[in-house]
Amino acid sequence: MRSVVAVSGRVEETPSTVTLRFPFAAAADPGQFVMLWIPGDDELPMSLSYTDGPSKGVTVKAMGSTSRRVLDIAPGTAIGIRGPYGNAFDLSPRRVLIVAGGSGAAVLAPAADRARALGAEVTVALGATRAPELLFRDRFRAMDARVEVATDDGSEGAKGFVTAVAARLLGESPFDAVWTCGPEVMMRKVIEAARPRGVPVFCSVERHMKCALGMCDACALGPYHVCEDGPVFSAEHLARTPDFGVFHRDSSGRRVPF
Amino acid sequence: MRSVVAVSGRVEETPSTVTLRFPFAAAADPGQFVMLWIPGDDELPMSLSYTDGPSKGVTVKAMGSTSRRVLDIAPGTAIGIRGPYGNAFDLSPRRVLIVAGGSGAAVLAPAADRARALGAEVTVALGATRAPELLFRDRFRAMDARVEVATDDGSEGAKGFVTAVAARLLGESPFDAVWTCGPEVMMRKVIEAARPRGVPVFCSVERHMKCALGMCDACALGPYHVCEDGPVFSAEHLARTPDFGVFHRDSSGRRVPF
Amino acid sequence: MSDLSVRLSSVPLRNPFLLASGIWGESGESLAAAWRAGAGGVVTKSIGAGPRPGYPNPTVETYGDWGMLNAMGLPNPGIDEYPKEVAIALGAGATVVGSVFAGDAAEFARLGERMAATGVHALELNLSCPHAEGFGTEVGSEPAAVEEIVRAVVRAVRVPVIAKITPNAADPGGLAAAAERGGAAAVSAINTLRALAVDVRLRRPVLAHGLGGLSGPAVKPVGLACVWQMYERIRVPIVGMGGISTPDDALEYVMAGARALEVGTAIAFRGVGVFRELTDGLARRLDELGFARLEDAVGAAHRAARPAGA
Amino acid sequence: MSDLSVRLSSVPLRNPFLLASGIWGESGESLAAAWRAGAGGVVTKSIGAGPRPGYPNPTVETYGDWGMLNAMGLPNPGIDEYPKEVAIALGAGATVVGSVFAGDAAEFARLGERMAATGVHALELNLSCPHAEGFGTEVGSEPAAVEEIVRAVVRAVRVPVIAKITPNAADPGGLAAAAERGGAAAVSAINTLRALAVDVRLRRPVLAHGLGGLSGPAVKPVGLACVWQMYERIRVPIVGMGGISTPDDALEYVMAGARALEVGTAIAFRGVGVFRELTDGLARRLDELGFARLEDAVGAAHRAARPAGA
Ligand SMILES: Cc1cc2nc3c(=O)[nH]c(=O)nc-3n(C[C@H](O)[C@H](O)[C@H](O)COP(=O)(O)OP(=O)(O)OC[C@H]3O[C@@H](n4cnc5c(N)ncnc54)[C@H](O)[C@@H]3O)c2cc1C
Ligand SMILES: Cc1cc2nc3c(=O)[nH]c(=O)nc-3n(C[C@H](O)[C@H](O)[C@H](O)COP(=O)(O)OP(=O)(O)OC[C@H]3O[C@@H](n4cnc5c(N)ncnc54)[C@H](O)[C@@H]3O)c2cc1C
Ligand SMILES: Cc1cc2nc3c(=O)[nH]c(=O)nc-3n(C[C@H](O)[C@H](O)[C@H](O)COP(=O)(O)O)c2cc1C
Ligand SMILES: Cc1cc2nc3c(=O)[nH]c(=O)nc-3n(C[C@H](O)[C@H](O)[C@H](O)COP(=O)(O)O)c2cc1C
Ligand code: FES
Ligand code: FES
Repeated sequence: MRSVVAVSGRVEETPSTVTLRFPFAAAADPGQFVMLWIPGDDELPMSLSYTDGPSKGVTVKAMGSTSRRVLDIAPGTAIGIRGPYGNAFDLSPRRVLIVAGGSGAAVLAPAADRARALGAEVTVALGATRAPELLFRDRFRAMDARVEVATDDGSEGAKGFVTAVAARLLGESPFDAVWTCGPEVMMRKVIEAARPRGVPVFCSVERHMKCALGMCDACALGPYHVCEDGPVFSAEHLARTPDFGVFHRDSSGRRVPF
Repeated sequence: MRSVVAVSGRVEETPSTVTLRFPFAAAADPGQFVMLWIPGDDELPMSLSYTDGPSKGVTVKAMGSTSRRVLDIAPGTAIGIRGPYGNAFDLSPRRVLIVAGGSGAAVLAPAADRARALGAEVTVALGATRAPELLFRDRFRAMDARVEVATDDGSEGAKGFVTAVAARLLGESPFDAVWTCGPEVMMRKVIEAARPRGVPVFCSVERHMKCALGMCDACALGPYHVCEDGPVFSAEHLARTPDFGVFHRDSSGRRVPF
Repeated sequence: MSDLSVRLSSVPLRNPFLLASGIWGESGESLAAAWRAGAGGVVTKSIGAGPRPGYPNPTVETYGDWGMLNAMGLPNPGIDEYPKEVAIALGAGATVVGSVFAGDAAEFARLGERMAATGVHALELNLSCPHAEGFGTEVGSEPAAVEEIVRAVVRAVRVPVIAKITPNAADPGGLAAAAERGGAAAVSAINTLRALAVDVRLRRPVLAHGLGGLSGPAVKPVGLACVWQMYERIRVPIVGMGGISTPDDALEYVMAGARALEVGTAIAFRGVGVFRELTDGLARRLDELGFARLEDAVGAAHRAARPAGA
Repeated sequence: MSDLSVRLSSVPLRNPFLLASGIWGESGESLAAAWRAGAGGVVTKSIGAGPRPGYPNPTVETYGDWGMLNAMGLPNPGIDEYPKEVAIALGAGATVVGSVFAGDAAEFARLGERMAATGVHALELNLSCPHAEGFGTEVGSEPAAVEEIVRAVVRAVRVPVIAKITPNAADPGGLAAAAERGGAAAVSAINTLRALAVDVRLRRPVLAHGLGGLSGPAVKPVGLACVWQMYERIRVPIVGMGGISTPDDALEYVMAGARALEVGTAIAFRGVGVFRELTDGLARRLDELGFARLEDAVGAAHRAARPAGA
């Protein structure tokens, strides 16, 4: 389902990250994404950071040229939305550890929201380069999740990688599942930290996307297509791909090492 | 809906008329027709003479080359059926006079069936060239309808046209509606006979048909299309056409006087 | 509500939605009925030199609510009989476009002249039926032939001549350009796409003629591409058609470059009431989108910037 | 259950359903996955001389469950990078057809040679992409050009060469005949139909590239007509495609003249499980209809008698 809608709200979440809200009636689950069309520019896959109700949202970090332009979109601007696509997080675990790096919190926040609403205990390890870039810290706190922070420069929380915080939390108390989204090297480390404890890890994975319909092969990840079989994959499934954490493909399908 | 089915039954109704039965699940009402495809030959509009249950039927009179070949179709032969198309008789009148000429009884018999089942009183004026050609006489009798017969040669019932019988019946007792099917001159006479008594007349009209979808214009009848607006028309509607009883159109759309 | 009236060359149309050729077009009463139902004008069935019965049935096959296959075989009463049908339509006040088909330029000119003499407001030349041997696409796929035919008819008549171009060609835009060179006042597109259906149980084509032409929503994207490419090649107005059944379909065609539109298969799928749905809906939609007049939206999609690399 | 194995020139296929070019064909793992899902073989993405990113998004638009519009722009990693993907597919045991595109005969021959060297079982020449400037339809609409390109590739390689013919032509059968004269071991058809979608609110084409290609059920009747016409013109086997998503669709193509089939858009609409649905369903259907082997049904619809006048 494709529709063209006017942006109804814009929130600067961090200096490099903006949330856009827009009317989009289709039902969606945390983990799913939409294709966000900036007319005259490009169309990008974006996880839904707000999945409930008729007003959905995406939270976009300035990366390349298009995403930078997304940050400047004013309310009222017409954008195209199609989706939602892909699978969703399994919300049944009772004790969840969320490990979010950078814009990864965008997809994990709505999952945390729903998990909390279902009565799960949610612990969040939230990482960023520096304190102002900590995405959705207050949103996680507001849902009564335990939030532990790491910044590269130590400006807030632990200095260093969020994976260290995650490893510590995994040691401290038992979890039924880990949900993570961020750079693939980060997610690999999370998988390694969880493996000895037998905690299943679910990663939201990004690949270049074009059709989002499981057809064009742009988002190939081993035998999977991220747009259709993902974007949420279990660590077991990822282990069956030669790609995860090793290479992704550019727009022409060439392998690009991480 | 088009389907290819095997003819499941064949009954010789009169020396020149055969009923073919075939499985066709779509719901149908008396008055409606199907397009009957004789593969390798042609496709002809045929009223349903059996409209109830999963086994439908058409009753075909030998006229031209194709209908003659229809008479030879053996059970088991594959035929194409699409439809049902067109409108149906309004079954609400309580006292119905049916006036059937030739193969016209094919479409009127199932209407009589349903009307009887709904408790209506049904009187039938049935005409044919000669006694063996009286179509569905026994079927009408079996449903406890009053049946009055006319044959051109007087071999059964009144000698002469069935319209004379109809006129007499209209004079004898009150009717809420007349349903008629047969040659257009016959139907015009029926309309004339019923007019002074104010009995509404409904005619099942035939025109050359191709698409049966209200598109190709082959079946044009004044501003109507018999396949879509008909085949059942009230006398009032027919009076609004310059065509009825005056001309029909051949396969190329030329007007052909009756 | 926005203004839907348009001018197709010298012919003013009360709205852009013409009845397409071959639908409800054999009888004058049907043409009049389409006009009364709200069509902006009516195009006649394509008329030839003599009566033609067309192909035997089956002549149509449908696909859900999105596609229609037909091979009628250009049945028509012939130009001697047809003037009385035109007279009925004109008598009802309809704006009438007379469609003709022929096998060569001379016959097109002769038929065009006879059709023009009936008083039609414009002519449409069927250069594009995909399944009639010796006519249609067979005479309309070469730019030189199209130009010659159009020129011959334009010389023979005073009414505007619309050339109906085939989509079954490598370069429909080139054919439209040829028609413009020949003096066409407008071009129309698309006719049906050459197509086939097979009945696997009967091991034979469904249509008696075998090959037929596809129409309806399925062909809208193809019709839009043709209109788009023509708009970039020619200056005369374009009459767009192929699968129009909603106001937004119509607006897509207009923004791709069409100034007037024809509606065919939608009449089978949605009934003749579709004309009112289209006119009411389009006027509302244009209004919503800020176009005071339909004419302002013609070709609007060509003025959008393309992303780099596209 | 009837025998579905067929021989496409010298290449035996375990069943007639090949993965169509451009679907799941950029990565070797995806090709292998389609093979494991039951495809009778896999056709690679069309590969060119160097890496090509393709057009910006949006690159696709869908119409209900019956149509798909795309303008990917022939993205591909280029012939230097691609052999490692082919190796993965071959390593999984797949029957692989290597698709290539180029701007002229010499480049086609060079690419064909490189692709053949990867060990593919056959080559498919993309002479038919409707929306890539300088490639596809632009080099594949003239019979002489098709013949020259095919001949050049046939001379350069030892594997069978399949020429993929455009439906965007006045006479696809003539193009197929040209490919046969050039030495093609088979022809395949159809590629997508040139098409367009406009977003009326944004007043612009939906796809970044503007024009794209239509595929899916909507184009099945057009594909069938192409295969039908080709079957009457050529003797080499035909690979039919365009909108195949059910066993009966497949059988229509077979009876129209196709010996093998490709399946593209159905993978988006129905998932890769469609390969098993197609093979199981077709084997059952052939059995029901009294065909012991798929090969016996090839062209069956051509052998039915036509009614007089059709
Ligand atoms: C399922 C999924 C969900 C995502 N969710 C979010 C989110 O919630 N928030 C967020 O900020 N970003 C998200 N992304 C990433 C986002 O789609 C873009 O990749 C990112 O915004 C950079 O785009 P750009 O054009 O500005 O960068 P570019 O200058 O084009 O390139 C920067 C990087 O982005 C990649 N990229 C560019 N285009 C695409 C594309 N069409 N698909 C995938 N990658 C692309 C390039 O390969 C490159 O590595 C998600 C990606 C996927 C696949
Ligand atoms: C709605 C409708 C219901 C009908 N119901 C019956 C029925 O129940 N029983 C029955 O025996 N007949 C019925 N007919 C008539 C039937 O369709 C044929 O017209 C008749 O069988 C003669 O066909 P033919 O090809 O043998 O004759 P032909 O040799 O072709 O011609 C004999 C006459 O039939 C007409 N005719 C031929 N083809 C068609 C066609 N496609 N559509 C309409 N008329 C055609 C010709 O104009 C001619 O007047 C019905 C017709 C219509 C329109
Ligand atoms: C049953 C039928 C008959 C047609 N006959 C003609 C015709 O005689 N002349 C002509 O130019 N086009 C003819 N066409 C083509 C239509 O005018 C139109 O170009 C095509 O159907 C696409 O429009 P649509 O999708 O709105 O139907 C016919 C189409 C149909 C479906
Ligand atoms: C997304 C997409 C990409 C395609 N890419 C190619 C390609 O690279 N080379 C090619 O020859 N055909 C390509 N095609 C055309 C298909 O191979 C096929 O000819 C067409 O889609 C019709 O089949 P379908 O209806 O089963 O999809 C592509 C089609 C689609 C939908
Ligand atoms: S984006 Fe096309 S297959 Fe996933
Ligand atoms: S049969 Fe075509 S309009 Fe009635």
